[in-house]
Amino acid sequence: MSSDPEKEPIEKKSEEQKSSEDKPAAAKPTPKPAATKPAAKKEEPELPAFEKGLADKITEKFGEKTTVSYVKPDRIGIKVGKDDLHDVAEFARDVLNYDHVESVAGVDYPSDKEIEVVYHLSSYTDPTLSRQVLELATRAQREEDPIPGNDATKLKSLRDVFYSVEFHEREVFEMLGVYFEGHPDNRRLLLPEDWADLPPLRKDFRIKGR
Amino acid sequence: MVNELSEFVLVSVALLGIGIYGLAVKRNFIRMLFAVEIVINAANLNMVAFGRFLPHSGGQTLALFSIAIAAAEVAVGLALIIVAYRMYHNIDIADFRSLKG
Amino acid sequence: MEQWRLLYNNQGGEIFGSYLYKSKLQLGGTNLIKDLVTPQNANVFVGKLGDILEKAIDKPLGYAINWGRIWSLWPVHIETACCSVEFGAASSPRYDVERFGIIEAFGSLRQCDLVVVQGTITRKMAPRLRLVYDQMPEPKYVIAMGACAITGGLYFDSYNVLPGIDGVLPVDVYVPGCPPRPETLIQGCMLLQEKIKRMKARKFV
Amino acid sequence: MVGELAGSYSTVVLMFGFAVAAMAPALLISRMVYPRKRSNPVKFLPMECGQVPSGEGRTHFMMQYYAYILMFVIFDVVAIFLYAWGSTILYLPKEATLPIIGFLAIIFGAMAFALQQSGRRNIW
Amino acid sequence: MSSPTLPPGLAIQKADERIMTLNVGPQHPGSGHMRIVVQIDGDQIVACDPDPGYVHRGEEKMAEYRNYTLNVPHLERPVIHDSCNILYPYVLASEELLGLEIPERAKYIRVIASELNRCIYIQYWLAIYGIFLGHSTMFMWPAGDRELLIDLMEKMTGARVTHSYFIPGGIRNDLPANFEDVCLRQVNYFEKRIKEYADVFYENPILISRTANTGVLTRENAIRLGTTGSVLRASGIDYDVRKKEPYDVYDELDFETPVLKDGDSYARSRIPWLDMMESCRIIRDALQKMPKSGSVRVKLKPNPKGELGSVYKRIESGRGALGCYIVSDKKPEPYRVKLSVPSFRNLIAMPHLLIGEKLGNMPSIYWSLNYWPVEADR
Amino acid sequence: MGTATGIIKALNSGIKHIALKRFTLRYPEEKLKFVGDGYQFDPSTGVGIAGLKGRHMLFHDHCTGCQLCSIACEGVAEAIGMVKVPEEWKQNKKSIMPQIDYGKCVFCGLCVDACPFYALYMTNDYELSSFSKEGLIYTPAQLAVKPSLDQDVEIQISSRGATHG
Amino acid sequence: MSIIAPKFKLSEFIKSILDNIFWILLILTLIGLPAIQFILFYIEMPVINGELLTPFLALTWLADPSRSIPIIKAFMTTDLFRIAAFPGFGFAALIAAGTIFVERKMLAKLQLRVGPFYCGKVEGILQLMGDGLKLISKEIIIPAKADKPLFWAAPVLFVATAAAFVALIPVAPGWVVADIDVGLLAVFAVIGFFPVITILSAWSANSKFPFIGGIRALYQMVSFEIPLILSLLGVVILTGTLNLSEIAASQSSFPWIIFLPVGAIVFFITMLAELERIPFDLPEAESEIVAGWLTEFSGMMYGLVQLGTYLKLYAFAALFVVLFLGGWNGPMLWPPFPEEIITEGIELGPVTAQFPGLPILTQEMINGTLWFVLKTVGVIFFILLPRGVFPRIRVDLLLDLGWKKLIGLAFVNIFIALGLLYAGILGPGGIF
Amino acid sequence: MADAVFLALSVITIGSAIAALELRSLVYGSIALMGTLGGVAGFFLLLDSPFVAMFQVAVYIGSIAVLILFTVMLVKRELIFKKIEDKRRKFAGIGLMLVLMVGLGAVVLDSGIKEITTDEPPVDFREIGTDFLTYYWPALILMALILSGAVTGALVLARRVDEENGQRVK
Ligand code: SF4
Ligand code: SF4
Ligand code: SF4
Repeated sequence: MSSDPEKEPIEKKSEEQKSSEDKPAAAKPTPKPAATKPAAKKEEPELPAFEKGLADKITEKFGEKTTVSYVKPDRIGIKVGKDDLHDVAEFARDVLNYDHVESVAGVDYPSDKEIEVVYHLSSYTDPTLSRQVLELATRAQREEDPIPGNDATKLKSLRDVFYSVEFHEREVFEMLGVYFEGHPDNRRLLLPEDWADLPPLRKDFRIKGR
Repeated sequence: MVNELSEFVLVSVALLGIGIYGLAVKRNFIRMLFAVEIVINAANLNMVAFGRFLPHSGGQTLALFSIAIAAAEVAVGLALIIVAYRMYHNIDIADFRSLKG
Repeated sequence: MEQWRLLYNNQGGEIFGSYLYKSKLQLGGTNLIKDLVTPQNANVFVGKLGDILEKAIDKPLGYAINWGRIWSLWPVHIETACCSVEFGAASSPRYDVERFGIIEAFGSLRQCDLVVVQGTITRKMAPRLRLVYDQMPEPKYVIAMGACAITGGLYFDSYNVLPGIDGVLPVDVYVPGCPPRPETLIQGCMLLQEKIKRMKARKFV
Repeated sequence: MVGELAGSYSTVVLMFGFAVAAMAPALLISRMVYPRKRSNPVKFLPMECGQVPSGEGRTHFMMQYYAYILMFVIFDVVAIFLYAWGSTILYLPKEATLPIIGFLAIIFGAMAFALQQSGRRNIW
Repeated sequence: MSSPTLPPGLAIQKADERIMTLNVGPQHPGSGHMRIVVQIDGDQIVACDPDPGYVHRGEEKMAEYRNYTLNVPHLERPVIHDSCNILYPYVLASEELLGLEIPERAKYIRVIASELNRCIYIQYWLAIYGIFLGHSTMFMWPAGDRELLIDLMEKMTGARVTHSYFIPGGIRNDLPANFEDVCLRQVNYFEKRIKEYADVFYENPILISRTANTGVLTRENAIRLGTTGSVLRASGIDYDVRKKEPYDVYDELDFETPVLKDGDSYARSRIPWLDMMESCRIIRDALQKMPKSGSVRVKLKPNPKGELGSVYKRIESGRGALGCYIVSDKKPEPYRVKLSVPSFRNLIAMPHLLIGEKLGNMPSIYWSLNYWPVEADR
Repeated sequence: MGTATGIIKALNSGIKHIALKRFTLRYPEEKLKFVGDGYQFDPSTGVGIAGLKGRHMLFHDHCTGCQLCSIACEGVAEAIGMVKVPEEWKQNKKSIMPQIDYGKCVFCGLCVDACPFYALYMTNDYELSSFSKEGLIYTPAQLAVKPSLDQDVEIQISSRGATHG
Repeated sequence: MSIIAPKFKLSEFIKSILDNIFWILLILTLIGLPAIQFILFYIEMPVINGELLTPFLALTWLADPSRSIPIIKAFMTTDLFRIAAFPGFGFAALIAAGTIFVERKMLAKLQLRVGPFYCGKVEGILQLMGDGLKLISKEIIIPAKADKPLFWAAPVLFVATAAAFVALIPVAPGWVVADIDVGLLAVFAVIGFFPVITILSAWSANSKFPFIGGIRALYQMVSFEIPLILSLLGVVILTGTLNLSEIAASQSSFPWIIFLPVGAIVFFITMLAELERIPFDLPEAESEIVAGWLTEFSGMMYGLVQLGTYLKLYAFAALFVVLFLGGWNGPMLWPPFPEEIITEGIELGPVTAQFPGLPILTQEMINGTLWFVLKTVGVIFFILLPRGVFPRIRVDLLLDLGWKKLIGLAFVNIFIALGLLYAGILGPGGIF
Repeated sequence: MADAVFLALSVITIGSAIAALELRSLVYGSIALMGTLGGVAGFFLLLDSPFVAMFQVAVYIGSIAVLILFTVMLVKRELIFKKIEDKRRKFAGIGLMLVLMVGLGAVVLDSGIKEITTDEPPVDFREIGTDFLTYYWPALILMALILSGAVTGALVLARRVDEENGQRVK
């Protein structure tokens, strides 16, 4: 499987390179008959200041425990260790004013033997944050033969920090087998009651014919 | 047959007898209520019959009053049954002895 | 008293029957009833009568009843997936399936005679669909609406979708499309009417 | 003669009987005509939205509104009582309205109390 | 289902004999494609457990096996009557991953299509809302007027609802000849029609008495539960992605986003109606500002590969903010596609709103949450 | 009194609508008119031409049997299978052409986009219902038939409401 | 084992007889009737008016109007005719059927669509017949846990009660099935049966949704019965009678709705509620409780309940007409029957026919019926219209409406009537 | 004719009265009770008092029977049949009934009311109203008091008083 994770802690420099690579790639295939809008925002290579400030606040507070995976216009990606997730989330809520979770996505990385759970945080109350989405990623241990709920694939639930994760976490539990400790309602949500196979979004669950 | 008062009175007596029997034998509160209704109806029948045969409007008037009071009695009686049911989940008259302490 | 009780308990019938059967009605030395009322004779007789009756009653009555069934198809209100949007559109003022006597949004399944399987049947839904179908009164018809209901369609490789509903319900008409246009659905309903017309209403005799 | 008037009421009963006699055959014919297949025990389960039914079928009583039934029994009597008065008022002197005013006043009092009680949904 | 901070409703743990468990759905005229297990005490709902998943089709898994273009048809299926909008974040995100810049005319056409689709969605929603309230006319009128716009979409894209119109790199085909005139004509008539709904629906005293002050979602709870779209805006929070984080050309168009304060079912049902009028405005504006000619699609290489990384894009759909999160690993197929759908985000509010309400309010509250089960299940 | 006026307004609105024209398209008698002859695609510009996405139409004289349509459809619904055709064309050495199973097809038109030889288009034909699954499978010969359609009704808007006519 | 009756079981036997009774009857008629005629041919016929009554003569009687019309007339005065045909069941069922059809078409028109169209070639007029035939050939499912006798009886009783209600309605002067002194009270007595039947049928189905629907129906009917009763008291106060025919006759100069509009409105609203029509169709609210107390009814049972509902609708509309809109009163529209035909007869080709018994249907009666039907149709229109423009109301709102607002209004109406009476505007000293 | 009606009515009335008390199922018992009440209403009709008859039907079947049915369904638990009536009591009851019926019947037949017949026209129902408002008006007021008392009492009795901590009392 491909190695997105290895390069995950992208430093700012590589981020710059990446965005500078971005442009030619974007420009090349366009045949240019249409008058493309002068995308002024995307021209400057330096990082957007506001987003960087936010990311810095988190790194200041938690130091080594978190890594900033990327900072793009309106988007910040933070990687957190499994144990600090709760604290970071509380920090994001109380200090940074993020007030709800938009989505909780689980991504399976069998090559790393890990499952990543990504929380996308956003804010309704703080007008300065209305464009922002903070991506909190954390990783749980993955087992080859999962017994959902009864193996090491466990994380601490964020339900008491952000109530809105309730159903999302239920979904991640059944789709990837990540058990959320502290979640009151780790029940089946979408799949049939008699589902006995692997959690379907794991990469080793193959759908037929593929 | 219809022209004789005694026939109506006999039917009324029969109803009264059945009602008394029900009151005496049945231990279920609702059944007893049925029996009471039957007795009241026997009385009403008598009243209306006499009112018809000795032409007088009083018979019908009293029957009306009687029916109205029966309605009131049923309302209260059934409310009582509901209370008893809530308290004891049981409508056996025998168990109401326990109320006495 | 004893005999009567015998008559009506389980073996009573036998006694009663054989009493008739062995009765003393004799004519010219032969047991008339015994000879005439043999199972074969009875069958022949009933068969003849049946032929006559079928001509006289079955055809016209069957025609009338089928005619009623054709013009009064009430679909059961079971939405299984996104095709229900177009099913709704089919009863909208633009396509108005009530012209054909099809009333949508009908309350209880006990009064319905048509299951329009509106799209994807997932594994979770399949038993419920079957239960709904089972609980409907006879006669009942099934229209498979949309690619998903016919073969699984887009979701031919999905882990939670049945490859078509043939295994679950006996389908009468297939309406392809994703979702089918309401016109196609109406055409499907007309095909179903065609089919009902050709069906035997019921053998009455 | 006793029982003369009853004749005109018999037609109501006859109408009732006629409707029964006319409609019961519809059910009977239906019973003869409808197709019978090998029946499936599932079919005769109570209908519950495509779910196998569970629990008791007769437990819903909406006790929040029970008061209204109790009130109905009483006020039905009252309402029909008023007809005895309403149908004779043309033949009565005006003073005869006074008792009914008193009657209504008392009933209004009871009704106000009853409505107030039945409005308190949480005590039922 | 109860929580410490929410109003607990009638928290009854022990099974009382007055309590009846009712399955609402999956075959129920008032449930849609899901099941809600409610427990009622007389007329009051004391517990509620939504059970979605009857249309769970594994879209996210399937998306991992198809390339960026071929993902288009099945990713729009969750909300076929809002199919442009559900494709929108996916298309935006994959364009960022593939590094494409799409032509200006395509952007305008996308906005027009997406607004038309929003109206189509809301009209269908309104139609079902009418049915849920026992108002058959309010099913028929929106369902009929919706066809005016469906007719437009059909002229534009060739399909009634499943358009497969947006594609990474632009749109599939240009507008047909004299589309602008027809569009203006029908949108104007449409706007006239939806104003007719006021008398029989939105200002109908029976409807108001039935929906006002029921299922009140307070501002705090709306934020805390992370609801979105009309549910959020009905609770007094002005948040619309079109305004807050304009994508494509929304920043050049002139429109407003309606907000109401009450947070009850009535407000939640009124917001979409107001939205539709704004949509008509946007469409007219966009038709005017649109470049009259030009390319509409960037030609792609076969099997384009996305670059390494992840993208999260969101747009405002008919139901609320719709996010798409794509992880790519330099393969023609995305590594992971996650749709963060508004229906699923609003579902969480259902138990909280239903508990303590009357049974008769269940359909109206349920449907006023702007919940489309197929989308939530994906 | 607000209630009373509201109720009267609603009744009035209802009665007003009785006078409006009906919107219904009487389908089996009238059929909608569409833009063009169906969805088509121009590989040279890479942009489609608007039209209804109905049943496909295959031009046997253009099809090369290159299977690109089939490959495209594999990612969508696996509706296209390549079958041998009895006829012989010089551009089609293998004599294989697409056969479409409308029980699977979702009318997305991506196969049309994929065909580089102007051989596969879509038409305005949508009346495809059938009694059996086999009836939904269209062979190349069937696909070559141009449907004969009389579709001529459009939405008209007048002062008394929208109609089809 | 016996051949004739293997495993004889009485219940099975009776069931099979029941199943085949139709065919037995048919064979009897096909074979029996000719046989009877055959026998009749041989036996001596009675002598009437000095003529031997042969079958041929009987036929000529049928053809001769002067002879057959008195017979028809005599037949028309019998109770049977009244019950089965004209003011009774047949007439009401006809209007009920018309109502169903008109409802569907009108609702469709209001919703800008066509409605039933293809069934029966012309505008779908045979739609109802199609539905009826379908329903009659549909399986009837009795839930396993149901209380079977009650479940079977409920639909029939429902129709029968509605029919008994119809029997009380005077259609034209003298044309009423049951002319009762206390007709209005009898109406209340009959209405009182509906809640009982509803709750019994709901209980007998032993299923959740019917029971919820039944309880709702009970509450609803019960709550609206009191405003219903009270709202009619005004009319009774002013007319001093409980006889519906007299009430209708008392409105020859003006209908009561002019003086008692409040009562009329209250009665109209309660009528909608008693009929379980939108906006008060809570017992059948399909989005909440599937189909309410009708949920478990299938096939013809459902058809019967629908028939009963529409009979009830007709009866209520007619009651409204009788009480508030003047019943059959209206200007003479129908021309009188030509005098000459009665006295001189009419030339039919070579025959001159005399009509001694004519006219069967008097001018008043036809005119009255005409007005009555016109008014009833008008009222039915207004009963149907809310279905198009109102959503369903909620239980608690409904009960509040019934118990607080409507009862209050009904008392207001009573006091208006009293005031009118004591002010001398109406009543013995007034203009009436 | 009227005699036959009378006989049929007596059979219905007495039969359903017995059924009301003896049928196992309480719901059917209530239906039988409705039969009794309807039969008595029929007797009232035979006795030319239609007002009372209709009042009887409207009140007894229209409302009291509804209330009884509702309550019967509400408390329909098996507990109702927990206690089986003992045989001795039952026979004693039957004996008492027979004694009562025979005794009273004998008294009635003996007392000479057998001769009472009448040919006079029946009392018009309007006289009831007149009675109410003139001679019996104190009774009317008393009636109002009783009815108000009944509704108040029934409501107070039947309501479910909440305990302080919000727990429900069964
Ligand atoms: S056929 Fe298409 S529209 Fe219908 S359910 Fe399947 S995916 Fe949805
Ligand atoms: S339209 Fe789509 S589904 Fe149909 S054959 Fe072409 S690619 Fe396959
Ligand atoms: S139709 Fe087009 S893509 Fe398909 S095989 Fe023929 S030439 Fe190739």
